[in-house]
Amino acid sequence: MKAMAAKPTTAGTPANDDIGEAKRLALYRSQIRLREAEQRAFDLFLQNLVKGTSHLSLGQEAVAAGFAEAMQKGDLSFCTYRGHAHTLARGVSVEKVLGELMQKDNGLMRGKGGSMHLTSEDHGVMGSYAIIGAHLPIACGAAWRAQYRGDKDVSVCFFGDGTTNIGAFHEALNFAAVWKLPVVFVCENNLYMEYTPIGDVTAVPSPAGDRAAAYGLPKIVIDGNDADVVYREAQKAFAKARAGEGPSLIECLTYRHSGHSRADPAKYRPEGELERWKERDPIKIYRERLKQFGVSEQVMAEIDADVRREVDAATEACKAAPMPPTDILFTDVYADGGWAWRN
Amino acid sequence: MKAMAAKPTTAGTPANDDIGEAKRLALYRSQIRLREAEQRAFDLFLQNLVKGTSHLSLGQEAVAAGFAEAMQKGDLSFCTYRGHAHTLARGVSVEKVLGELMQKDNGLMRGKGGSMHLTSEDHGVMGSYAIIGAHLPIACGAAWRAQYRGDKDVSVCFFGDGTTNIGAFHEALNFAAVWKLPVVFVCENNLYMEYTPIGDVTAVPSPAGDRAAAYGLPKIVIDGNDADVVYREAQKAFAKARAGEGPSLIECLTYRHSGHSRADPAKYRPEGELERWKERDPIKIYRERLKQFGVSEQVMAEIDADVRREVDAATEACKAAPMPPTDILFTDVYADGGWAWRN
Amino acid sequence: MAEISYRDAVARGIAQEMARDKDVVFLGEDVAKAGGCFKATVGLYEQFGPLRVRDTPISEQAILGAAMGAAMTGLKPIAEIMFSDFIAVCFDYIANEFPKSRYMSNGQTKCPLVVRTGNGAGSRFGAQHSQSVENWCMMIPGLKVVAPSSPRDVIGLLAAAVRDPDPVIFFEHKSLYPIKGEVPDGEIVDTLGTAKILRPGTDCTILALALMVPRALEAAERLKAEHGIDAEVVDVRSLVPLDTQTILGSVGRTHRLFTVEENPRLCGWGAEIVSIVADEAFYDLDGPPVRITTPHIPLPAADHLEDMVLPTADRIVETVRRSLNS
Amino acid sequence: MAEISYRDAVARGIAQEMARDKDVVFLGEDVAKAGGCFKATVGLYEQFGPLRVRDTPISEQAILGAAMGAAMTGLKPIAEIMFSDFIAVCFDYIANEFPKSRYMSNGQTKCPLVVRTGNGAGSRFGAQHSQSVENWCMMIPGLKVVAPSSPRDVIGLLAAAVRDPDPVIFFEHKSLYPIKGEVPDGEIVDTLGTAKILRPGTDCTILALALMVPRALEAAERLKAEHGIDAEVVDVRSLVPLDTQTILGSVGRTHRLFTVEENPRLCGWGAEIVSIVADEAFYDLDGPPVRITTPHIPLPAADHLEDMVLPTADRIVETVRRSLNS
Ligand SMILES: Cc1ncc(C[n+]2csc(CCOP(=O)(O)OP(=O)(O)O)c2C)c(N)n1
Ligand SMILES: Cc1ncc(C[n+]2csc(CCOP(=O)(O)OP(=O)(O)O)c2C)c(N)n1
Ligand SMILES: [Mg+2]
Ligand SMILES: [Mg+2]
Repeated sequence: MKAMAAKPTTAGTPANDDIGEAKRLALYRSQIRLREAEQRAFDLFLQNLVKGTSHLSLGQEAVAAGFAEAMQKGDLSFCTYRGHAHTLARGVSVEKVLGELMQKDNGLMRGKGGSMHLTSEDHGVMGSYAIIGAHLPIACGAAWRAQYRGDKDVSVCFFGDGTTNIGAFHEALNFAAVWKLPVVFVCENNLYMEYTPIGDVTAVPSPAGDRAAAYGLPKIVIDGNDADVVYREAQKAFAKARAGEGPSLIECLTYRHSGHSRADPAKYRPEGELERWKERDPIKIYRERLKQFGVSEQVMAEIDADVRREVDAATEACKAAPMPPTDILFTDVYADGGWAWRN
Repeated sequence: MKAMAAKPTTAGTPANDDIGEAKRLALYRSQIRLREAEQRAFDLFLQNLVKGTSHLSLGQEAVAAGFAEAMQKGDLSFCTYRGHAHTLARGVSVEKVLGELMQKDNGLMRGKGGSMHLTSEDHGVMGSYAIIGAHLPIACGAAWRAQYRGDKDVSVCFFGDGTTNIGAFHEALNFAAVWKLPVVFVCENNLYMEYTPIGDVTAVPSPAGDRAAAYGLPKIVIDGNDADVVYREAQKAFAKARAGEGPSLIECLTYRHSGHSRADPAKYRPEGELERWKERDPIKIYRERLKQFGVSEQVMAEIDADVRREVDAATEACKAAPMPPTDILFTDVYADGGWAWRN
Repeated sequence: MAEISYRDAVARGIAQEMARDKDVVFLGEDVAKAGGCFKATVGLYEQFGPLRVRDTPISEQAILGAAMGAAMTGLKPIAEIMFSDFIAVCFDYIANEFPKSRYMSNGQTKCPLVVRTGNGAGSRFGAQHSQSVENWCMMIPGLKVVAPSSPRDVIGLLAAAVRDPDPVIFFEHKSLYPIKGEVPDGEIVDTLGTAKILRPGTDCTILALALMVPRALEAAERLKAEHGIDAEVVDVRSLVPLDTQTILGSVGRTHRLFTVEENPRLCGWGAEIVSIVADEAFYDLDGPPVRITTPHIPLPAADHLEDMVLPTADRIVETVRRSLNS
Repeated sequence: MAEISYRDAVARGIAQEMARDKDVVFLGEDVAKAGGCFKATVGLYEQFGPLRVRDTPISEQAILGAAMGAAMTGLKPIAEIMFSDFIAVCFDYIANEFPKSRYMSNGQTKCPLVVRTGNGAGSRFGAQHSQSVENWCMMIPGLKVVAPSSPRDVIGLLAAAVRDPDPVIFFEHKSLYPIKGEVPDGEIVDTLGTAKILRPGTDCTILALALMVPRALEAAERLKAEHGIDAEVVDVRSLVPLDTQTILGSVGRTHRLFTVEENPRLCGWGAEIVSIVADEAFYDLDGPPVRITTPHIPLPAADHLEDMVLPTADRIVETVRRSLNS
């Protein structure tokens, strides 16, 4: 709600374009792609083709796109069960993500992990973790490896507002700060844990921002619905990390348009809240931004159509794809490829 | 070290004596008693009569005495493995504490718990916990009961500087703040976790103080070697808790004269550190304080002698006491008094 | 008598106890205003109000720690851990605090609380939201551990757990929430530590728990109809206290033992019971005691894969038949 | 050949591996400058420097999480959890993260790390610092679990654990730290998943682990000398992978099985092995397989009480003798 008041903080003009048209179009494309893919996931769920659970981040695309576009190849993403967008934003194909949601053999993990555990190491997506807070220390470890070896990659760890209240958050932030690790913690504050407003269960107004000082870090709370704002902040944090100056904690104010998970009709929202946030839909904001910078409707429409083609093709491929074969049940428990716990 | 610089912040005169002679003598007596009892425990250890481990808080007596003297009957203490002083300060007899350290039948828990788990519910000592951080949430629960029932007691939870880096600390502080629980968290910053300086592993200079804001609480860092300072701060925090205004987090700067545990010769201290802190020995400070307020050497000597009599008698009683009988091995696993897990 | 779901039985059980005793309080994530992530606690907040039914932060250690502190000082808290897999983030309370404080304090400390948690597979949630972890608790001295298989048992055992003076871990099976069963009117209070012979039989004993109970019953019917094997089916219900009398008694009559558990293979409750029987009733046994378990692998998400790894009626029938005929 | 202590073997094993492979790094509380709370890692900081041997905050979740992240991305971390009881505060990594990531990711993720921890009783530390918790790990699919009983095995199995591409939980027994044993010069690398027959025998098989191994050996000598019973003693060494061939082979020869474990009674490794043997070697057994365990209670602090609850050579002798003569 507080974020509602905030206007986009940087309504740039072509004159002060620090981001540049190519990157802007990439940010736009990415957001559209996340939106279309997740919207499709929802449609497929309504058709009973998505199995298990799934957690959409419709409305939160600017965070995923803004960070991913600021990352370099080799940078590492650590996501949660609400990880479709972050996974897609690193370049994983829509087919592989939808395939996993539909538990088909073409899925990213061939149905073994499911929607909460999307992983694509080839794209730097080092896993999606479904135990709240668990991946923050893990991201520290990856950053430690970079520090130890002198590698220049950054580990980026995404999580929600509710996650700031669990012990692992605290341990990871202190650990990263003391060891000056190249890790960036990104809190997507979408105002709710599952169904409970974050303010009801948190001692401070900014669940991440107001905790930063406890780890010697500056308070950073940004408009998470403006991809440019996100992109710029990400760049700053990554530069700091690569320079060996340690971690950042960035709170992005945003909102999920959908329920917490597929089972949730989100009846707990106060009336009008969703509508107000939809006025600040990141895609709406970004279309206006592009217009400001002189990008034509036609260019946008072409991107939209292009994305739709990917999503449509992916949908067809997933529908046609076979179920995973049952022999994968017993593979990859251990590094030898098998599961033998005895001789 | 930082604390070294701080002079006693309140060198009162009889004119502004908010504490009063009776309480001052009680504070003195308590500190002497803790000192003598723990010193005796150390002697007994050298004689091989203390078994298992033990963690002394020689040098930290002002914290235990200051808080305990501010407590009312019914207030609850939650301690750590370094809990002898807090237990004694609530009025538990020296015999029962030494008896437990010597694992005799007259021990507080008849040798079943050992030195790390001193518990005396009759005195409001609700246990000593040996897993770092575990008792902070437990203290919240006791405070929740008080809040729910409208009881006016306060739960007081003691822990060390190193404990501020574990997850349970964070969860408990947030929980207590959100629920506005009548709980007082007391961090005894003695500059070290076991052997590692707290500054080496903590992102902020004041491990508790600099975290308070993360829970919407004021930063309170006090001289933990001055029992008057401690006593006054405790009173304030208890009043706040009883008024329904929620938790406090108080960091007390202090120093342990002994090693971390009986096994530790404390070689990791920088040269001169111990000596500098001994100049600020809480008992030395308090003797001077009493003199300022016109208490005669003779009164102090009588208290000293009195305490010594208790400690000597306790020592003899413990030496004479039998070992615990073996039939207690199988009692009090369950509330029915037994241990049957099957029929 | 009314037919209600296992899910609704949870709320009814809690309500029965909260109405009876105002020391019973309830806390957990999203349990109050939202009625719980599985909708198993709908209505409690409205009925008992915000002081007794409380939403918490995502802080499982604080939830269990707070429950313990409240229990030590006079309340009888019920704490929800949403998915039993999350016991791993607050395991210190389960393993080191709840079960040891009374003993360490030589009987001074009490800990009458209940931890309710959604256990088990079948929802295609993947490896971190589908585990059966009752053995994580059974192996810890000082706890009590219960896992009901029917709406009636949910109410009766939950009431018994709340009234019990010791810490009880109460495993609700997520895949049983929608199933329905007959429940008598009025107060229901059962007894911890009692197994139930659900189907008497003479040829072998099949022990099962929670979701495995209906599968064992189905298997027994098919064993009889298709193979003429008359299996006795025992719902273990309570792992601690364990009703070894009923179990040993049954094996003493049937001379063959099969356990059906959802736990992964190693160190499950099946291993414990088989070991007890092998030791104490060795000469009663006419053949090897056999455990039917989930294989020792993490759980896959995909529906047909998940279905393949849990013990099924088919697998029970096949295992028993083959074992008895060999 | 030199005689060194189990304690010094730990440092030597770590040093051997760190010298070999610069991807091996080591972290934990007070492990670096102070050389560890049990002085088992003295000298490593001096030898390998502050980048490879690191002191951490009291943050067990951060320690294990960091180890995992480093392992996933190319290092081979060794993490110390000071007392194995503290596994309870970081159990999520043990139960839900380390062992499941490779499977859930369909083989993309690796996790080659070692968690070393001080396990077991005998130091009069009381209920929260004395437990044997190898079963907390054995029951989780996807881990490997090792517990050496001698200085030589400490080095060899630690080296094997570090070189192993999977997460290994390495239980050092606190009461064994001072004991000494012969250790060959030069590199020592053993093999995970191999049990060792330490004393061949014909009348029964006694399986033991860690501190129980010397007790089982002493019992076997006394059984022979005092009762003419010739017991085979097997050091299980590795719970996962489990060397069932050696175990079943031994029982196949001796026809009687005893397990000696420090775990509390329920769901220990003894239960698992007894269940395997009862199922797969039922007709080899001439009498009931018997578990000798610590009773299912929290551990008391007092020395003579603690001594009474752990299995002793006396108790092993008595149990075996009575069981074989009955
Ligand atoms: C340890 C743990 N506790 C509880 C849950 C159940 N849970 C899943 S998502 C969620 C809410 C998380 O809220 P937040 O961090 O704000 O992320 P969001 O879902 O809003 O993206 C909860 C409580 C969990 N997965 N893990
Ligand atoms: C979860 C856990 N981790 C580690 C330990 C081992 N340990 C015991 S005391 C201690 C140091 C605690 O430091 P601090 O909180 O400053 O308290 P102090 O001992 O200085 O009073 C440590 C690491 C423990 N008991 N529990
Ligand atoms: Mg949220
Ligand atoms: Mg300290």
